[in-house]
Amino acid sequence: MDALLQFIFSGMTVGAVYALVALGFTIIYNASDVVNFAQGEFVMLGGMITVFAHQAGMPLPLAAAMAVVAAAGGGVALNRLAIEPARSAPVVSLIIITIGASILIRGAARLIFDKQLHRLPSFSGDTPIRIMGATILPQSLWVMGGAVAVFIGLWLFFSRTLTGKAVLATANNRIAAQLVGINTRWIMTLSFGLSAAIGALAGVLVTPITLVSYDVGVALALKGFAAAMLGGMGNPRGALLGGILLGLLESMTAGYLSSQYKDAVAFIVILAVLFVMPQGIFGKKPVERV
Amino acid sequence: MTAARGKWLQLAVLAIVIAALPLIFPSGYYYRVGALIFVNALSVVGLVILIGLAGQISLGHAGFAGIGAYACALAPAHLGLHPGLALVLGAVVSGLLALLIGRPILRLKGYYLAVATLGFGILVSMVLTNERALTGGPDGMAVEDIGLRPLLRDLGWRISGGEFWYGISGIALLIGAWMALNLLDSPTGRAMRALHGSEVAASTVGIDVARQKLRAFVISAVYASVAGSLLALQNGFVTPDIAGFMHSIEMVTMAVLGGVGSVIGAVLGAAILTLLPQVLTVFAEYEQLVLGAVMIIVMIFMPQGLLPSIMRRIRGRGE
Amino acid sequence: EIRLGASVSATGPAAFLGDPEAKTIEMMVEEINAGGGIDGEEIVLTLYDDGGDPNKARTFATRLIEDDEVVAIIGGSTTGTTISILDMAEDEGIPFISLAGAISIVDPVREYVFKTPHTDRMACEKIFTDMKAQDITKIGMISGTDGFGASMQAECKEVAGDQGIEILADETYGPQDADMTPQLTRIRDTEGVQAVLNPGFGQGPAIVTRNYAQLGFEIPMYQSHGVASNAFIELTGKDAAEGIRLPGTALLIGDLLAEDDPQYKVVTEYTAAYQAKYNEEPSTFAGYAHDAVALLADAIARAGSTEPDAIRDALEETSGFVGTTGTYSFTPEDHLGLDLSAFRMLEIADGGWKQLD
Amino acid sequence: MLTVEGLRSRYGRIEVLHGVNLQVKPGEIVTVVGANGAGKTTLLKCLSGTQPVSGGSISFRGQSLASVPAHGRLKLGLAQSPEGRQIFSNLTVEENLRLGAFLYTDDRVAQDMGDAFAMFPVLKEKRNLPAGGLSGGQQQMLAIARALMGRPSCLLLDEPSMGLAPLLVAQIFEVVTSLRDRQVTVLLVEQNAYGALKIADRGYVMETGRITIAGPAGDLITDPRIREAYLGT
Amino acid sequence: MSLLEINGLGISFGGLKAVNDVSFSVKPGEIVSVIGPNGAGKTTLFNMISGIYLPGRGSVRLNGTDVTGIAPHKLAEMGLSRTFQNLQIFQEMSVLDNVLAGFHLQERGSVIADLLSLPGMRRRAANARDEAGKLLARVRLDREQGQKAGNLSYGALKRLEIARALALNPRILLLDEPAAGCNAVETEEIDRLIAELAASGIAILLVEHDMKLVMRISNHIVVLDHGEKIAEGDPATVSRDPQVIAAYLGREETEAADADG
Ligand SMILES: Nc1ncnc2c1ncn2[C@@H]1O[C@H](COP(=O)(O)OP(=O)(O)OP(=O)(O)O)[C@@H](O)[C@H]1O
Ligand SMILES: Nc1ncnc2c1ncn2[C@@H]1O[C@H](COP(=O)(O)OP(=O)(O)OP(=O)(O)O)[C@@H](O)[C@H]1O
Ligand SMILES: [Mg+2]
Ligand SMILES: [Mg+2]
Repeated sequence: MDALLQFIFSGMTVGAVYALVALGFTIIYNASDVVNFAQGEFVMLGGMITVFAHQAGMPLPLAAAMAVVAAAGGGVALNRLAIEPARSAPVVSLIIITIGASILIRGAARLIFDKQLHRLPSFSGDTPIRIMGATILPQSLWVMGGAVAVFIGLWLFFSRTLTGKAVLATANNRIAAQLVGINTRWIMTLSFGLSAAIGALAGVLVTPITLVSYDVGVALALKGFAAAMLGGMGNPRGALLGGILLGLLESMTAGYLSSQYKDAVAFIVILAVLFVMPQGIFGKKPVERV
Repeated sequence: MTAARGKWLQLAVLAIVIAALPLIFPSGYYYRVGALIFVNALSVVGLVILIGLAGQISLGHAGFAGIGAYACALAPAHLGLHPGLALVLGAVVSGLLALLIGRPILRLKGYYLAVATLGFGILVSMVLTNERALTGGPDGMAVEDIGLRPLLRDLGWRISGGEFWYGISGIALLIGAWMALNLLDSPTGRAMRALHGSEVAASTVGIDVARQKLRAFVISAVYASVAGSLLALQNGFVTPDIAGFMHSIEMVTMAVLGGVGSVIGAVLGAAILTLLPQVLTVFAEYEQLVLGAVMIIVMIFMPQGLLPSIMRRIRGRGE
Repeated sequence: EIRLGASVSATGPAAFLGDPEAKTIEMMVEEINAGGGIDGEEIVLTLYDDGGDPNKARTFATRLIEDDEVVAIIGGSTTGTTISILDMAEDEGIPFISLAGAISIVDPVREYVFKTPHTDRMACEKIFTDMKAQDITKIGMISGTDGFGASMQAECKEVAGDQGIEILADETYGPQDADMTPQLTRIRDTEGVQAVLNPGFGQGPAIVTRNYAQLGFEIPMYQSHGVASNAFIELTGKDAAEGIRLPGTALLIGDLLAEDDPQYKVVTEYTAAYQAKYNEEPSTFAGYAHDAVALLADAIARAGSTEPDAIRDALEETSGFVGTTGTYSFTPEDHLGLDLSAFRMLEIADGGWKQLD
Repeated sequence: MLTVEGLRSRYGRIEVLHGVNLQVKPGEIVTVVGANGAGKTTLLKCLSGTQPVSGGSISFRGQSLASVPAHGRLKLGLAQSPEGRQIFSNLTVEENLRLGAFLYTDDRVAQDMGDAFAMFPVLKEKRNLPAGGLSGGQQQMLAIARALMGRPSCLLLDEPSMGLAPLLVAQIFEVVTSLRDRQVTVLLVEQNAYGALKIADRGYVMETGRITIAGPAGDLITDPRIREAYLGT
Repeated sequence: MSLLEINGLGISFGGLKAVNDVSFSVKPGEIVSVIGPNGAGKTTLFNMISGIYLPGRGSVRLNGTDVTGIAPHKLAEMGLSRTFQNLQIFQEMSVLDNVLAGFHLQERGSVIADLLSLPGMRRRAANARDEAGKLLARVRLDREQGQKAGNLSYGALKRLEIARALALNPRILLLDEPAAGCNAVETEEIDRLIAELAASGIAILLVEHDMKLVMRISNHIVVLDHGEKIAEGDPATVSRDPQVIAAYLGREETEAADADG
């Protein structure tokens, strides 16, 4: 019983990490149909910049804020320098650009920072919280809270604000969006900035748990991508649920079946879900008449 | 008519390049790099059929390369099969597996297909990594020599391992390119391109969309598998990296960089991504930086990929 | 000039190993050249980063031999990359010193292939010996699925029986996993486990250790030489790391060594130089590279020739050579030349290291 | 209001507009007719800024549009209902209309939406459904209604009657006529040349990228050249 | 005997009965038009007949066989071909290749033959190429055949779709608003083309809002409104039906049709 609870705690912690990464994908995807494979690098930047700023003597909150702002700037730069100039390119080419960007950012981080692993102090100490024989670290609660907060923010953004709708319109039909007066370039800039900021925030929150080094981005992006697809790409609800589900799947498999094949089981479940729901759990099938 | 001429022209250029390059090779190392380019290009040609022609993405094709490679390692070791035959066995297994998983997976579209294929690739690499008793685990295992070189030696033809594999890979690439070019301008190729354009319209003109997608998937899987086998055979060992996610991404990148719809583009893409790290050893620290920048710049200035964009430019000047 | 080649994994998943190795090799070659080279001949180093990819490593090995025409090769940070270089070296008759752990590299012995690290099996034996001394016979294992962890896991399982150790739980985690409490909970809930062994490197062991503390384990934890560095203590936090035991080399405890310890001089000099140059501490793995360069330099000097075969012969005659890892004595039957005594059992105490034996 | 002089535009290397001259005065309805491929759509796309111009000039209310991006032209009062409808298929009908008034947040938006629903009641029925599910004609109505939501002073319509039932075609022409009463200028591209010329003040005939005939709509309707080429028997 | 027989066909989208209990039949050589207000369910009906939507109720019989719910490519093999209201063009392919795709059923062979470029494949492909050229000439697109299809104007694309549909050598052809985007003169050409096809024995099912065209060439007209069949008969009968006038035609059009009739 307390084992089960422990597995759930573990799954929720890891799941919240995935969810945060997955949430970061949604905005850019919703604005441009591009899955930004450099999203993991923004998470990494969030962690790394905070670590180094903190080491340089900045108080943690300030360092974190700086990291988020810097990463957002990086996102905007990515859009302006690489995505915007290739606007007319097919989506695969844009994806290759984001992969190129992820390699580039990683290389730059390696030069600017270092190749070592780093950790941030936990925000509220390391004393585990005990609940019915199972334990959870306070930092896990921070991560989960962060995931939920970002989710609510995004959900409100897309369902309640005109700008949110404009983002969706931009991806749906860029020409038409311009015809109704939407500055699609600005929408793209905004999306990349926001996505990167969310990624960096994720990085700040998870670094005390997962540690950070210049090359943690790939693995995070991969899991975040899988989680987003499981939940349905572009939908904040899907990202949150997909992330938590993926985390729980992994921890349950590790706990009850085999730790060696936990990633395998997770992917098999994703395949099974997609088999029944080809758009993920919350994804909507686009309606296109012929 | 022009398409047919284009085909032979492309093949001739490729053949001449493969045959003539060794004339300027200063050392045996260049044979190795050449062979690597050809093997990579072979698997990318397969992806050109899948991505460029049929419009289906795969982020798991390294899985098939892994199957081909490990077939050449495992079949001789455990079944006593000749490594050459193991290559065929690997191709058959890959093809059958693609046939089996292709049906359900190819119902998915876009990113959903991407994540499903990615999952497949990860499953393969995970089995290869975890089943240590069989596969040697992350450290990999040795692959028997194919035994052709001693045979040639007995026939009085002495060539180094590097030269031998350069030749074999070059010939394999030529055959693969020839078949892909045939397909491109064939009814099947047209059907694949059609479903890429509009699945609904394709099906109303009588194209069995699911079947054509499956064909593309199986064909590309076999290409990847053969390429994986050739790589394993020339390396003399194999590790699970060959089936890894990064390898899949690398294959797709090569395809897109070269120009996803063209066979020669595939060779170019493979050449660039194979050569770049070799060239960049000079600035080791900046390798990733430059590699990433090159990818971005190529895609910005040649959004259709290298070859199509270059051709367009050449034609543009001609007119 | 003496052309020396190296291919290590300075980036990629094994950068943990390859990065300090690359730094060490570069530093030592500089040092040797600054001291007038070997017999007046300057060393020209060609160093490649194979990123941990065996396929790349093989290409670089080809390049080193065919294009750069080196007389000896150091490298192969991982077993996978080593094996890909090994055939080439053997075929072309170039002496090759590997920096990877697997016993299969030197067993069976290959003419041109040597290695400097202990084998993973030796690490297991060292740990098990210490366990038995504590009356521990039933353990749980949790290993990384990367090459290092998987290899140690397999080797430990192989020798456990001979050592009278029973492995009751055998868990794994992916090298990039963020939480290992499920696996640890399973071990905790396994009846009779007296200690936990965690072979691995990178962030895995740090997270395992933190989870270990979180779950409130009361039995001892053993780590492998994969984490033998101060960085590990920093990453896990002083409290979580307290009491962990692991086999390490003299390198890690240079300041604890007695001045008459045979390794005292080489360890302190190397550590000081490395720290001065890179502003960080050398890791155990860096030490492997140090020993490889030192062994080669010694052999070349003794051979009085830059012919690969002469270097190889001289290498094989190495005897009683003191390195940071241990004292090497190669023979035609033994291309590792270290014994268990080269490992020292260490414990983390008060955020630092304590030597146990 | 709208002055086009020597307008040239190309797709890649192929020029399809070879110097088009055209004028629309305030409050006028001007129609452009022409065969398939004449360049009518290209002309409208140039005006709305979604197609690059390679020569000539466009000025709107005396201001050159050369440096005004597509999204900025609506702010000046220039709206377009494009060929192929270009609705936001994944968004609901109501969201489509709301985005039509993207530039505004005042109370008039609700009022305009009410007008749109009154004009096309079927859109009201389907307000919460994804626009992609609408029938062809319904999508056409949505495209027109969305353009009107932008409160244009000059409206560019590309074949608004396409795919509409006869009753609605008549209604669309009535709407266009009523726009004139509301001081909205209209540039109308139509294949239903007869219907368009009947409500228009002036008309232009476009052939392979050039204006070949221009004149008051009444004259054009009776012009035998036009009868033969566009009005049929 | 009827070539196409539709019986009680119906489908719903989330509560909306887009098509409800529609029945009629088409004989070889006959031109049957389906008309009705926007959103009446005409395209949806086409989509069910051609296998794109799975009908909720009722049946479709082609040449006596029940083909309800059969995949589009199977129906194509049985001789059913169509065009689309929302253009479905292979944008990235050349105009010629678009039509060649229509010859798929004739030129397809084993994938091995295609990979190895065996003579059989080349012969079939050459044949198809000749035929495609003729079809393009018929819709006046022969000059554009080398162009990328996506570069054509709207009206040209409509004609390209017709050529592609004809490439199947169909026994029954479904045309969804073929004259949309064409001016009166261009419409007359389409008019002639349809009549020719019918004369050659092809059954035609037509959806069109151009009443001049419909009234002139139809043998039989089916009127839909809100998914229901509200009237059917010959052009003269239908155009006088008060229900049809109220729901669809309005007064003016009726007069025009009368004048023509
Ligand atoms: N995207 C494009 N790329 C290349 N050429 C194009 C493109 N769009 C249109 N064209 C060409 O430009 C010319 C004018 O096309 P346009 O669409 O403006 O004609 P149109 O008068 O609107 O015709 P329609 O009445 O058929 O809509 C045509 O010859 C067409 O082939
Ligand atoms: N996939 C779908 N999802 C939701 N509603 C649909 C779908 N397909 C059709 N409908 C609805 O069914 C009704 C009939 O649509 P259909 O396209 O058949 O009309 P139509 O008669 O072809 O109209 P038009 O003359 O405008 O083309 C419409 O109200 C439409 O909104
Ligand atoms: Mg047009
Ligand atoms: Mg319709």
